[in-house]
Amino acid sequence: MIEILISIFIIGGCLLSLIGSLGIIRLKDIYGRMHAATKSATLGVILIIIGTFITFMGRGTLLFSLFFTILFVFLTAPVAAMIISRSAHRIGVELWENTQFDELHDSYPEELKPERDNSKAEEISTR
Amino acid sequence: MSLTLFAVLLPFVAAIFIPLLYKWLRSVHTGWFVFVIPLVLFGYFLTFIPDVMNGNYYYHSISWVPTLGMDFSVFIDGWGLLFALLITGIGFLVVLYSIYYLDKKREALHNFYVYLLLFMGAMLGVVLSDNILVLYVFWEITSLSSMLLISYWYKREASIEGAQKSTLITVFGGFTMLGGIALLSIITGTLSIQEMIAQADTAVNHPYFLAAMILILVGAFTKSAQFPFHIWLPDAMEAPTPVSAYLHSATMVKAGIYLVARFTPFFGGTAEWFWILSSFGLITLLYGSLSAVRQKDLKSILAFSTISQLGMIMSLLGIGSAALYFDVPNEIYTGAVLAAVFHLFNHATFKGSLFMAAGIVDHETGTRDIRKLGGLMTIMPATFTISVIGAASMAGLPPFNGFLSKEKFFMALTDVTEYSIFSIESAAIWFPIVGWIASIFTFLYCAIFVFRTFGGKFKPDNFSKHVHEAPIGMLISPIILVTIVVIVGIFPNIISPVLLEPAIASIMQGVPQDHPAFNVDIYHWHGWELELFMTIAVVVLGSLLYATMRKWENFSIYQRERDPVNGLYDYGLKGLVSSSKGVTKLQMTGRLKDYLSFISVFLILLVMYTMFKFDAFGLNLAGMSEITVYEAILVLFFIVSVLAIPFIQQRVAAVAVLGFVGFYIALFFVIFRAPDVAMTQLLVETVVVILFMLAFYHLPGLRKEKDKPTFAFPRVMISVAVGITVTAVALGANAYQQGHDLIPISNYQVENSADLAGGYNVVNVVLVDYRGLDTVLELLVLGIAALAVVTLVKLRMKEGEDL
Amino acid sequence: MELLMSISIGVLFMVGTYLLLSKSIIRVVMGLLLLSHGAHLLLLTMAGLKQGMPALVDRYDQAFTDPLPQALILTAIVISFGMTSFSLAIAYRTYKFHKTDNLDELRGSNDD
Amino acid sequence: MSMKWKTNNLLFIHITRVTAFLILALSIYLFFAGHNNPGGGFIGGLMLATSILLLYLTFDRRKINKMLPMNYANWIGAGILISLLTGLIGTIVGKPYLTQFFDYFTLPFFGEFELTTAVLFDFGIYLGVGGSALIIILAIAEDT
Amino acid sequence: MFELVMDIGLIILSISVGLCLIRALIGPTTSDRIVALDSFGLNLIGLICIIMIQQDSTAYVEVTMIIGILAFIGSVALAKFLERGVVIDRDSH
Amino acid sequence: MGFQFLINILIMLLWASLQQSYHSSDLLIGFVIGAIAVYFLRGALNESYYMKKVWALVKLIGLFIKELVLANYDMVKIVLNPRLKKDVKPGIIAVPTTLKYDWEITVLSMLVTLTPGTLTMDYSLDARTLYIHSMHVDDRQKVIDDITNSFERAIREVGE
Amino acid sequence: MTNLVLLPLLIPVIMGAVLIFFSKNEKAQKIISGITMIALLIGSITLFIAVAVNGTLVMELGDWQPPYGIPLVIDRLAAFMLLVSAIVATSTLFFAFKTISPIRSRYFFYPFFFFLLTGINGSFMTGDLFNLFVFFEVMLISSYILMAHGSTNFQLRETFKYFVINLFASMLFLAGVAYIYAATGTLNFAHLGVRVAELGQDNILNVIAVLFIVVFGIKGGLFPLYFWLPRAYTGPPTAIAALFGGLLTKVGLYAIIRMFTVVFNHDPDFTHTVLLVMAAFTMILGVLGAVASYNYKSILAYHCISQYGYIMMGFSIFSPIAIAGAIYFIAHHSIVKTALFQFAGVTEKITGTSDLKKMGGVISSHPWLAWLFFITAMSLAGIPPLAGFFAKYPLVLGGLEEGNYIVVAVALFVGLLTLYSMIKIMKFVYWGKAKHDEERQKISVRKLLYSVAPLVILTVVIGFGAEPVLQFTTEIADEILDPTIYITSVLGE
Ligand code: NA
Ligand code: NA
Repeated sequence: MIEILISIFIIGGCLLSLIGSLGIIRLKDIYGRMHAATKSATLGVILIIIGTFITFMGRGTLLFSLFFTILFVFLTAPVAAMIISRSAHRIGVELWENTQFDELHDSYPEELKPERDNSKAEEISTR
Repeated sequence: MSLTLFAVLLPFVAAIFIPLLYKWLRSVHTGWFVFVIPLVLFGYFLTFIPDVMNGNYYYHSISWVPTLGMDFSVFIDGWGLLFALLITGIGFLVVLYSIYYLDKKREALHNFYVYLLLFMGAMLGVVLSDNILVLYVFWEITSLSSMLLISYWYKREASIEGAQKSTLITVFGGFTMLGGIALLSIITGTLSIQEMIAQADTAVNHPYFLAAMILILVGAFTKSAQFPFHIWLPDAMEAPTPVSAYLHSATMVKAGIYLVARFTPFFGGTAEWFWILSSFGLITLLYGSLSAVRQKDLKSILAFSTISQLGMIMSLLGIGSAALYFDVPNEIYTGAVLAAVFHLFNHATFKGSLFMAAGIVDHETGTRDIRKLGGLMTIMPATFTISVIGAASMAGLPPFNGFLSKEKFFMALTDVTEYSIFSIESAAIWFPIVGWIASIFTFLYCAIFVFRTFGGKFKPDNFSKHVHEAPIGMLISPIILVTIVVIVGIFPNIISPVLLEPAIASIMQGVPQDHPAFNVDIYHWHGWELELFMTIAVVVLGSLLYATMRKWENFSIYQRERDPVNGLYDYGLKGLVSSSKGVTKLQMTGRLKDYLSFISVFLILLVMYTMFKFDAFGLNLAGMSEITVYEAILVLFFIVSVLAIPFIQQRVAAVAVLGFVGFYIALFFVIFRAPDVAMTQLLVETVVVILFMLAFYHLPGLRKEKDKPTFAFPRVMISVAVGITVTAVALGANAYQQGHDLIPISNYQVENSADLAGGYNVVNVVLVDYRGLDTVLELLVLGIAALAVVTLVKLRMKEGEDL
Repeated sequence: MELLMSISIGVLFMVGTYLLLSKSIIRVVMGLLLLSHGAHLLLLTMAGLKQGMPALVDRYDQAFTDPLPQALILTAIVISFGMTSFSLAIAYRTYKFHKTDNLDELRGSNDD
Repeated sequence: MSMKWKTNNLLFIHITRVTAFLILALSIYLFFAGHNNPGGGFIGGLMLATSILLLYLTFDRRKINKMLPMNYANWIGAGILISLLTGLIGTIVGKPYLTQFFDYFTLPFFGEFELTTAVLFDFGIYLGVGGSALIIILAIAEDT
Repeated sequence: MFELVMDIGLIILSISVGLCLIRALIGPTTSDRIVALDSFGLNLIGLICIIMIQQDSTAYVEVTMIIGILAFIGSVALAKFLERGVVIDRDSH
Repeated sequence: MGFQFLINILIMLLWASLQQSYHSSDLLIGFVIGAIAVYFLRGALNESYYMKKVWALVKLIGLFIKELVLANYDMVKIVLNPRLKKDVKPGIIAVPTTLKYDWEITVLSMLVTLTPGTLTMDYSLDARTLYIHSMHVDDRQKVIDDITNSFERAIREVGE
Repeated sequence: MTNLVLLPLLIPVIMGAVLIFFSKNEKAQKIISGITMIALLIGSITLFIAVAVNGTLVMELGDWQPPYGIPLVIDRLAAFMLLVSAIVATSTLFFAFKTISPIRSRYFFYPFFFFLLTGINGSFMTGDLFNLFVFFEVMLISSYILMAHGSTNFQLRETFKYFVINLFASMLFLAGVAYIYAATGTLNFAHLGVRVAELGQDNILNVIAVLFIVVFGIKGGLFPLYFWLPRAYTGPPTAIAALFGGLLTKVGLYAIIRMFTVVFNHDPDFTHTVLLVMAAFTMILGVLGAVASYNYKSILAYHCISQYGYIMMGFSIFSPIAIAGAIYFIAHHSIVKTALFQFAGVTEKITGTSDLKKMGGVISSHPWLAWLFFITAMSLAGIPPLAGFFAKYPLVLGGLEEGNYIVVAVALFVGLLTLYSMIKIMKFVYWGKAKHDEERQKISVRKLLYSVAPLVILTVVIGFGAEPVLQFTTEIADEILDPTIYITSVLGE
């Protein structure tokens, strides 16, 4: 019985992780991929950890420290998402053509507004 | 230490004090202190004569480097004593001469006399050592001191070049000889020359015998300036004249002769020994005399003359060695040896005096160029007289000692035609012909030497200084020498029982001492024998050539002073340097990738060759752990990511992928049950990624790589081969492991970790306990690296800011 | 599994060597990094893979995996870390003063 | 830098304040755990460096240098010395160098615990590795 | 059965990891690669958890924590470098 | 001070959980280590925080978990959607917030990121405007309202 | 008694670490370094005597019986090497005191120096293969930074190459450790010796053996693996170049000697022939580089290579006399090459260059320098009765005894070329007309010669007094040719 529960958690988590990765592949711009990475992968890993916790609980070990992994993931995922996407935006990584509007770009000071060109994205900042 | 040993070392000991004496007693010419030493030694060695005359020898030995069989042993027999007397006798004369020759104010006398004493001691060591390796030690010191003396005026280009050339050639010979010595010691199991000689009968059959002979001879030939090694000697004339007189005519150049004679009992009696010595000797004789004629420099004439005379002695030793072929020798064969020994002595006297005369001319006129000289007969009568006597003796004219030995020489050459050994028949006729032609030219250059210098008109404009006769001090030594020339010329038998007979006895060892062949009785009149006609013909033809000199002295061959063999040396040296440059440039390209390519190719070839040779390939799939599906997927992607790295053109991207690779590896560590390693890997990998980023601040972006087409393919091939090699050896080692059930040492560590080390994490226990040293050292490495980074980043010095 | 790992190690050595033969300083440094990965994995692989539990000897009463290579790898990793740091520092300093990261231009004259 | 981005790093700063401490605690834990569980001086030391690195990443050098005015070079020296000198304990009692000692003690309230020289040894490693990693990072970072 | 589920989970995650890798390789921008790396870290945690179950060993708990932290720090450092050209600022920004 | 205390407790728990033993001794050691850590790094903490409304927090967490699950459902829909181009219309919008404290904004931006369709990308310099990337910006105002109505309110409750 | 073993290891490493704390105080660093160095010298001498009298000393670190822990093993060979190391290092340190700029001491020059020494000494002492790797790394990382210390363009460029090549070698070393652990399950030299003997040295074991030839060959500067060496040795401060030239590369050679006596001694027909061929090429190509070069230090560096060839030749001939010669050669070369590099430095101070073509006539302004150089150079060229001769002759003799004619011929020819390039230096630098100006002619270098003169005296002394040294190296040769001695002293009966 408990094994079924664990299996659900684990497989669910795995599938979510897979969805996240698929999103990273399928979605058309970095910002969309960022969504996939932060949401699906995060929940995916949390589910797996819970499954693991239960497993070891069943075997007689209370692995509370696993929850610290969850804590770390929770704390860091949004920060990473923010910093990565912000940096991408600032160096001019292209937005998907479907993107409706870009108010962040509008807020940039004129002299710093990047040209949106993937091929030049890395060079801009490091020159 | 016995007195004899000390006698050999005395010059060295004295040499230590010379600089001090020079410094403290500037007002006295340092030469006076030096003078005493050879004089005392000469006297000392004279005391050995009675004993040695009676066929005894003196031997004393102390152990020096027994591990190598080196004993510092003094062995004095007739042959050695003759040399010891020459060295010390000519030695004090030369020092005396030098006192007047070298100005005490202008010259660095402390250097000069240190070198000279160094040489003297070394030369004594060469001729008195029974241990061949010790002999070799002294032998090389003579080369070295010769170099120092030639380069004495080190600011002159020619001196330096001459020093270099003489050293290279003589030390080349020396090193070759060292090989021969090693072979001799292998053949005979001893380093004592006398013990070797005792084994001569059996040694001749040893496979190394011939090789040892040739190697030893190369040493002797270079030292004694035999063709084609002779070229160093004329250039050595850059040394101050006392040196030329001493080293480069009387003593050092005869070290080769000494050695050949010393080894005659060992090598003699074989066809090779006979042929090599006699043919090289005769060629040198002829070549030297022909070359001497062309020279315009007094000392050069004498140098080539020395070469020629050394060749003559060498050929005589060769011819004489035939005596040892027979169990019972007869006079025919030993006569040559007598001629050799006698001429050796004579040459030392007349050539010494001639060099001193040439030095006087040089000293007083400032030049040695015979084209500038002339008419000095009246201005320098004493010098003239010395020169005439010396030259006449050298030319083989009676009643001087040179005549006697030259006669003996002719006799030996004509005797060869009667030999019937060593398949000599067809060649024998060349021996007297060559000797005779050479003698004609000898006569000729002697004439040139005397008459071009002292005859003709005196041309004061040619000289930078006022020309007058030398001071008496400078004349004493040459006068003593020509006196000997004359006395021995008239009364040869004064020296023959005293010096010559014991010497010949040493060379002809194994031949019964009371044999009539040893009765050295030198007399002037042999009757109207062939030798006398040859001498007369020499005088006639020589005079004729000198008389017609104006006719042929414009021939281009006569004009060319420089010995063509030098071309070989120059070409060789130039070729050496340029080919060295070529070879070095080829490998030391300065390109890291070349170096790594060479290293990798070597690695691949060597390892793969060994794999094939020892059939070390192996693949034991059964013994391996299973592969699960997900692992296969992981490995597949891992390989893809690694393979992708070279293709990435953006540096941050490349580092990101490197991070992937690092994290993958951490995952592998987890899969393979290494949690500590996995954690370390993760931490390190992250910090490394950050370090890359930090460094990128300073670094440029990646550029697309374009190898030259010639390198692109090898690069791939080398890389692939390295990969294959590593994998192949890994699989081989794994299969080997499966095949041998060895218990690894870690079993013990696992079993005892908890009980003996109080830790349950065996990896950590291994780190801090079993292998604590590794761990603290690894910290040390990291710490040094950290300090190194700080240093690299913060310290920047200019080239040459300190040493 | 040893087979797969051996191949992976070969690939790491291959690509590492390939990068070492590059003209670009930074690629060389990356090559070194890959080589060190290869060497570390090799240490582990050669001891035999997946035989027993992690060597934490209080928890299980069964076979343990060989801890010695793991300790060696740990040491090697830390050393490699130091070396990589050094290589980065010297790489960028070299670039900075020579104004080039092209190793072909860093040959030096022949007689210095 | 040519770019003059003004940035509000609110989220990052707040999260760092929490995580840096957690990492530091984790580092200490891993150090102590090492003898019986995965961890040890190296890992702990690197974690220590990581936690301080995170501070540097989030804030700036001036601020952190002021907050943690450390001479990391001395950490290295001290770390090496501690490890090396711990090894000498053995030689005093006639055992070979680097012999480690351990014993189990029981204290009221704390229960049974283990005292071992290996921990002291490992502490040297901890300190040295932490100092080394930091000094490397900071040296390159400061070269601007 | 339970074993099989775990195996399937591992396979799914391996593929997931592979997808991240593909994104890292094809880019096109470095930012994409960083996203992939970040996500890769999370997947790795999942993988290790399942491996823990499979090996029946709790030895890797700390590993998962460390990955959580380090993937974060790595991604942030990369992103910060992209954005500002430096990883550690000299002064406040 | 409370914030520091929170961290201290967190560290203590971390310690204990790592030890996998929850005896008083472990908690004590954990607490001491936490205290040391906090003391050591106290310079980085210059704000104080008083924990008040645990219940509000629980509610916030509940809301968050709900949103997180929804977010993933949303993500699955997007990722598996064969007609991405037609159905997904992303954009970056500026969302002003009325929250006062920095920590509140911090939490808000975290929650935004972890919940459906939205991702915090940047702040304005005063941090009172969030720039949010949303996968569905058909109705810009609705996105803003969702955030202000649900999260902001829940956070404010915890904060007051 | 056994604690003596620790001295050559702990003195430099502890004091090196202590010196880190004094990085801002140059004077304190010098005082501490000087005292440390002398203590190390005394320690090494004491240890040497102890080992010479009592035989091999073994310390089982951590009280773990071999092969489970790491043993420090000082047999005669190791004690000898340690003594040579201390002598050379002492001379260089005191030379460094007078030559290096004070700013260097702020950047850990002295700690690096002692850490380098730690690595070198440790490599001589360790009885464990992996520990040898670690000591190598200690030595190498110190050498990298000392080589680059000061960061001139030249240094950075050449250090980078040196670094990469050596790191490549280190990775191969690790690979070798991995393979050998797979094949034998142990890392302890003595235990490896036992196991290889049991297993029979063929198949993969020979492959591993040649892999180690490559690894140590790179570190030891053998053909065709030495490319990093010549320029790397010309860039760093003179004191360091001297230490490198005298000592550093010997460690690689030592490792070969250790490895191929204790462990891989069962198939010398194969392994030692490989080494012999490499040695021959090393000798000749090294000396050709010297012939081609016109840079003082560079000539010396190239000679290092050819001399390593000699040492390897002696070892790979594998007869007692040749090995005794090779070990004598190590001592000889260490002393002589250290001195020569210092002469190069002193000469550079006078002339301001190390380009031969820009120098001349130094003998007239600095006769003592020239004479000391001359003696040393002649020793290098193997002119008797200086040490070089006694190093060379056993190789020649041994080589001929074993029938290796070609390599003996090469050795003798290379000796001649060595002489040639020493005369070249004499010719260009010391003889001829002075090219350095009046001011430079007045530079006093007397103080600089104080640290090198003892080395010159030593090369004379161990030449004239070759017997005790040769006797000792013969004992060493006998000892290492019978690996059971080493094995039983480590593992017990
Ligand atoms: Na040489
Ligand atoms: Na030589």
